[in-house]
Amino acid sequence: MDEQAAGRHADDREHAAMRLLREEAATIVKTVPGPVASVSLRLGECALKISWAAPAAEAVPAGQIVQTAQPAQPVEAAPDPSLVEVTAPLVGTFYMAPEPGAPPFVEVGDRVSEGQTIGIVEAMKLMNPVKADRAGQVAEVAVADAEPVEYGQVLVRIRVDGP
Amino acid sequence: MDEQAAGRHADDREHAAMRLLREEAATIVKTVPGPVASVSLRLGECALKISWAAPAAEAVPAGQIVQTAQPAQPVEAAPDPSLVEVTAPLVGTFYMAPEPGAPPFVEVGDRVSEGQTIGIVEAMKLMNPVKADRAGQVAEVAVADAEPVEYGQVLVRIRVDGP
Amino acid sequence: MSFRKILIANRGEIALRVARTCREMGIPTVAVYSTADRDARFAAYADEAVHIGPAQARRSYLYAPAVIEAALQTGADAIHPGYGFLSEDADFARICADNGITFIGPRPEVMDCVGDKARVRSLMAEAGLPVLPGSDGAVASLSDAEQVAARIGYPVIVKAAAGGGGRGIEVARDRAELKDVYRRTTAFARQVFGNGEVYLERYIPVARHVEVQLLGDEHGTVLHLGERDCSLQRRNQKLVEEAPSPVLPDGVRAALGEYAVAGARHVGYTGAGTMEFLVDAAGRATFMEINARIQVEHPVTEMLTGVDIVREQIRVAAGEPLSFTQDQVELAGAAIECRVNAEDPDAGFRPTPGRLAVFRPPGGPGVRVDSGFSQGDMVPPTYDSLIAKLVVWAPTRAEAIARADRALAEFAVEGAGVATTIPLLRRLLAQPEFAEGRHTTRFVEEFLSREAGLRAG
Amino acid sequence: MSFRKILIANRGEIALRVARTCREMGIPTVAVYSTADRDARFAAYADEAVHIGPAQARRSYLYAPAVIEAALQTGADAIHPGYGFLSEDADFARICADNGITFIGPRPEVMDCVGDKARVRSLMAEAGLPVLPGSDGAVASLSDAEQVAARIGYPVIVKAAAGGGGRGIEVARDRAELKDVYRRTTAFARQVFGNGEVYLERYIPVARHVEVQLLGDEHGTVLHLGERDCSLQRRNQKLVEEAPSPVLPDGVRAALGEYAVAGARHVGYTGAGTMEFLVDAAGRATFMEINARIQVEHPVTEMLTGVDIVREQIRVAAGEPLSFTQDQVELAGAAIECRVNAEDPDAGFRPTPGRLAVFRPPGGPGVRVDSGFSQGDMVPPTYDSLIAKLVVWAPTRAEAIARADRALAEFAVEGAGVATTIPLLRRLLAQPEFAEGRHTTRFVEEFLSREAGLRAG
Repeated sequence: MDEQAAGRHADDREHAAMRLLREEAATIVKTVPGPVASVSLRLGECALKISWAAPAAEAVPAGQIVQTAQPAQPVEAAPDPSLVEVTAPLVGTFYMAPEPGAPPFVEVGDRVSEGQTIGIVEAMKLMNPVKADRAGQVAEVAVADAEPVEYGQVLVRIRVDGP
Repeated sequence: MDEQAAGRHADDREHAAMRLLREEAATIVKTVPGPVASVSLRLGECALKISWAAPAAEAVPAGQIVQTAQPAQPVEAAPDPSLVEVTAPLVGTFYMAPEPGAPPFVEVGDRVSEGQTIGIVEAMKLMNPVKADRAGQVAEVAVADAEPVEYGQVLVRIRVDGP
Repeated sequence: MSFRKILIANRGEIALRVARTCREMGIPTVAVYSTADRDARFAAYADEAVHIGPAQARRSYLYAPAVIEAALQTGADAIHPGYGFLSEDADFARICADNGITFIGPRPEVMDCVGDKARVRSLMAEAGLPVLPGSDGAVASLSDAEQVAARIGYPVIVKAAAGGGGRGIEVARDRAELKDVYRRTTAFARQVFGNGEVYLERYIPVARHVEVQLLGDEHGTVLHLGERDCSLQRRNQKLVEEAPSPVLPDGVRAALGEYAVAGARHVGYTGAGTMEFLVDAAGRATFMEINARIQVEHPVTEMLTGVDIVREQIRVAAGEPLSFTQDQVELAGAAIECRVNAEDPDAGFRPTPGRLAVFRPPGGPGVRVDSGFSQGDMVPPTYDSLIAKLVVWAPTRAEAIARADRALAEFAVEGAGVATTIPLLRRLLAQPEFAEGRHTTRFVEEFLSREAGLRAG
Repeated sequence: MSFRKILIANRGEIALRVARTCREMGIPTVAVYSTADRDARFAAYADEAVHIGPAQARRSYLYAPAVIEAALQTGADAIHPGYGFLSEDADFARICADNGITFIGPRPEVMDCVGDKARVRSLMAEAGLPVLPGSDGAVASLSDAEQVAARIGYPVIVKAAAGGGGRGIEVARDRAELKDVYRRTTAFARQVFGNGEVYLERYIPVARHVEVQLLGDEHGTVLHLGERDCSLQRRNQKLVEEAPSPVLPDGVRAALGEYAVAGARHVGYTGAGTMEFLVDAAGRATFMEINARIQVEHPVTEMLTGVDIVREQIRVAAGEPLSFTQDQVELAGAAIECRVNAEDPDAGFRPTPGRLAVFRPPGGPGVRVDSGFSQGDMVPPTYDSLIAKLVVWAPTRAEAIARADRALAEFAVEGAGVATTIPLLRRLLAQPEFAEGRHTTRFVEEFLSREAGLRAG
């Protein structure tokens, strides 16, 4: 590979990396509300920093995401990647057990297999079983029995089995 | 490859990288709403920083672009510090000469002393002489004779004597 | 009595519109929102907000169980459905009743009846309203349709009985066309409305679309708030609505009001609704359909009469009488609504969702803006493209047109990839056909092809 | 005839307000702006804009030669002065005439006459209007003032003859106080208005401030558009204005209209103006003064009547007749204006200029917003602190109050260091005294000390 081609290649790589950063920035900016105060990208070790302006006393979406090179790790609100959420598929009432007095479908510490029912969301007198997407161990039951839940609300967190 | 050519080559690469950053900046600025307060680019390891006029910030979105590559060059046309402007003290009509047919108060190339009349602004039939604040040489007469002028409009530019 | 809490089963500007009146009445509100609307202004505006489903309307705004559950969870004792979505769904109204929730709209039986466009046509003829020659109810088959067409004469218009909003409608110029049109409309109606029934009417090619605003209460009062002229439309989608109609002879205006009230009484209509008429070149009006909900363009009538139609809807649903009589209704001046859509008229009216980097609505005298957005908001690609309704009022129609143009010029909407109908609206308002009130429902299409011709030429 | 081009010799919301009507009338506009307003919305809105001077009003908006030159340069054949600045300056009106420019306002002689508060008082008494017992014109000396006070009885109010807008006014409770008050008011009047003359009137401690909107043309028509009640004020600065007045007996309302028209006719008034009355606890009205200009609060009357007062001003100045008669004026419903100022009521109403990071005016039914600002704009520290006028209309006063509160709650104004009167306005509207219309011109101060007491206690 001659020098010129190498230079072009490096340019292309920089180009691609920069595009990646920019797309990341655009995605983050779109998903977090509020006026952006600053964006900074760096190519060196791959960095990206976005600050939002705080228009008011409201909780500031302090969406700061920093990616630093090799094993890119999101720093902010780094949700444990081994924890997956099982969310409510619709608005309704969450039940931990198939019927009053019966033992709960799952409890913290239980192992669950993929497709196993972890609870029920009742809407309009219809019982909608909620199933685990992944196998693992129940780390948290986030909603109390017979509580109203919204669409997308986290019901249970499962620590999935390692790779 | 001789040294000069190598230097030029490096310059070209820097140039390209800088163009890349500039283009990135332009793209990001377009995708995020709000007035940009500052943009800074760096070549070292390729950095780019954009700030939006924070709601809190009082600063006018002064669209400041800072490039800190080796030969640091301000891109914005920096006004020549040796040129001072003489502006209209009020709205009216600018006259270059004390009366029709008379020779003009000043012409390009003339030397003027501090306090010397460089023209007249007529408002409501009152003749308001306009004086040079600084001594120097007339570099430009920016308004034609008998033209209407606004408050603050540049009438004459004077290249002031060096320090 | 009034309501303890009202759930607003809608989104965007109409959800905000309803919430505003609820606030003025001192009634707490619940918003329901889909994932696409989690940052929407209407959701933040309400006293409470419930996330009811993902972006797809079918699984959120159209999904009755989610809406009902949200009402039960929050203790709302009434649901305002806005327009579109569940607003004309009689089954939803029944489910509300089954759950002890007041549906703010007509009774379910009345919704059923006016929702069947073929049936309501017969009912209105019975009540003495003029209807176009056509089939008596839905046609049973193609040969039935051919017989009706032969009787009333071509061209005929074939309409889905369960349709509405200009969808499921086609014109057949002769028997050969009718065959195809019949097949297409029945298939479309079956697929989209779940009911393949169609009916036939004589087709009037050049006409005006005029609708009368109705209000009825449970104490036997039915009254009207005058008409709106919605002739400036493109492919049955309204762009500009105004009141009063600039072409209606006074006699016809009075007759339309009387027809509308008589027809509404005949079906026991309560709440707010609209009766649509077609007015031909000779000024003859014929009944078209009843819309059993608040209309997008209701602010035109509010500007002209000073009546808050949403307030009256809520009062009536709570069993209260209407707060005024027909004699007290005064129609003053002229009002015009312009629909500002995030669409690109130069690209076939393609929706242009995106973030509103600049959104500066106009102000000053005689201007009302209803919008679900503010600067910095995202217009999602998921729903309709209406971003604001600009409504103006002035003492005369000419002044109202000048005011609309002034306000449209002031209206700054900018964003990456966002185009709006504002420039087109200004050009349409500037046409002599509009100024003179000569435009029919076909005018926008004629104007657009005229413009395209100029560009090509 | 109409004007070729109108120069607007003002800034902020009123400059924009006038430009809006000019646009609707198809008349090009020229804005003049100071250095502090170079990015202001009104300057960008006009068809042309001329930079006339530095931030200080004395060298820009109040500097007649600059304004006249700007008009001559741009070919404007009329000047609308708005309110404040040069609007009540008869000399400026004369200079306009000398330069072939129409001043949009009353004739200079009439401005002279109504600008002399002592003289106009006598003229109005002559025209049969009730005036308070007081001096016959200006008093010549302290001893003269003492004699008048002895005759009419203490407390007396001492007013600058050339004053206006609540400045140069003081109350004296006895002879000892009168000595100081006389000295202070004459000194103040000499310094601020360039004319030290003062006059005396009996002081009514508890009263309502009611003003009648007048319009007169050059064809002998003078009519009124009903009254506005401006009793909610702090230190003579109005905070909230409404129409109709909630306390005026119908007989007094009719009488005020007749007085206003009679008084205006007596001085040959043309254009728009306001006649101020004081109404005491017993419902007795007495003449106070005439304001020879458009008022800040004119939109209240526009909402109630549908009349565009600026349009009528322009018509009349162009020699045209008013576009309607007294019989055609209908006063419908209730309107309320709230002045949103960039001031901190918790810090002695200190102005709080700054950049408006968020500026989201309310919308929906019955809401009008007049503002010279939009999101991102800077409120300069140089001029008055009015950032928006929020005006609402509803069929009844109770509904208008609820609507004003709803709209104030929606009105988002934020910025570093920026405080507004919005929270105070909401608290004031919520007081039973206001709801019941029992508030007098002293109510705001009473309310503020009551609040301060609660905080302290």
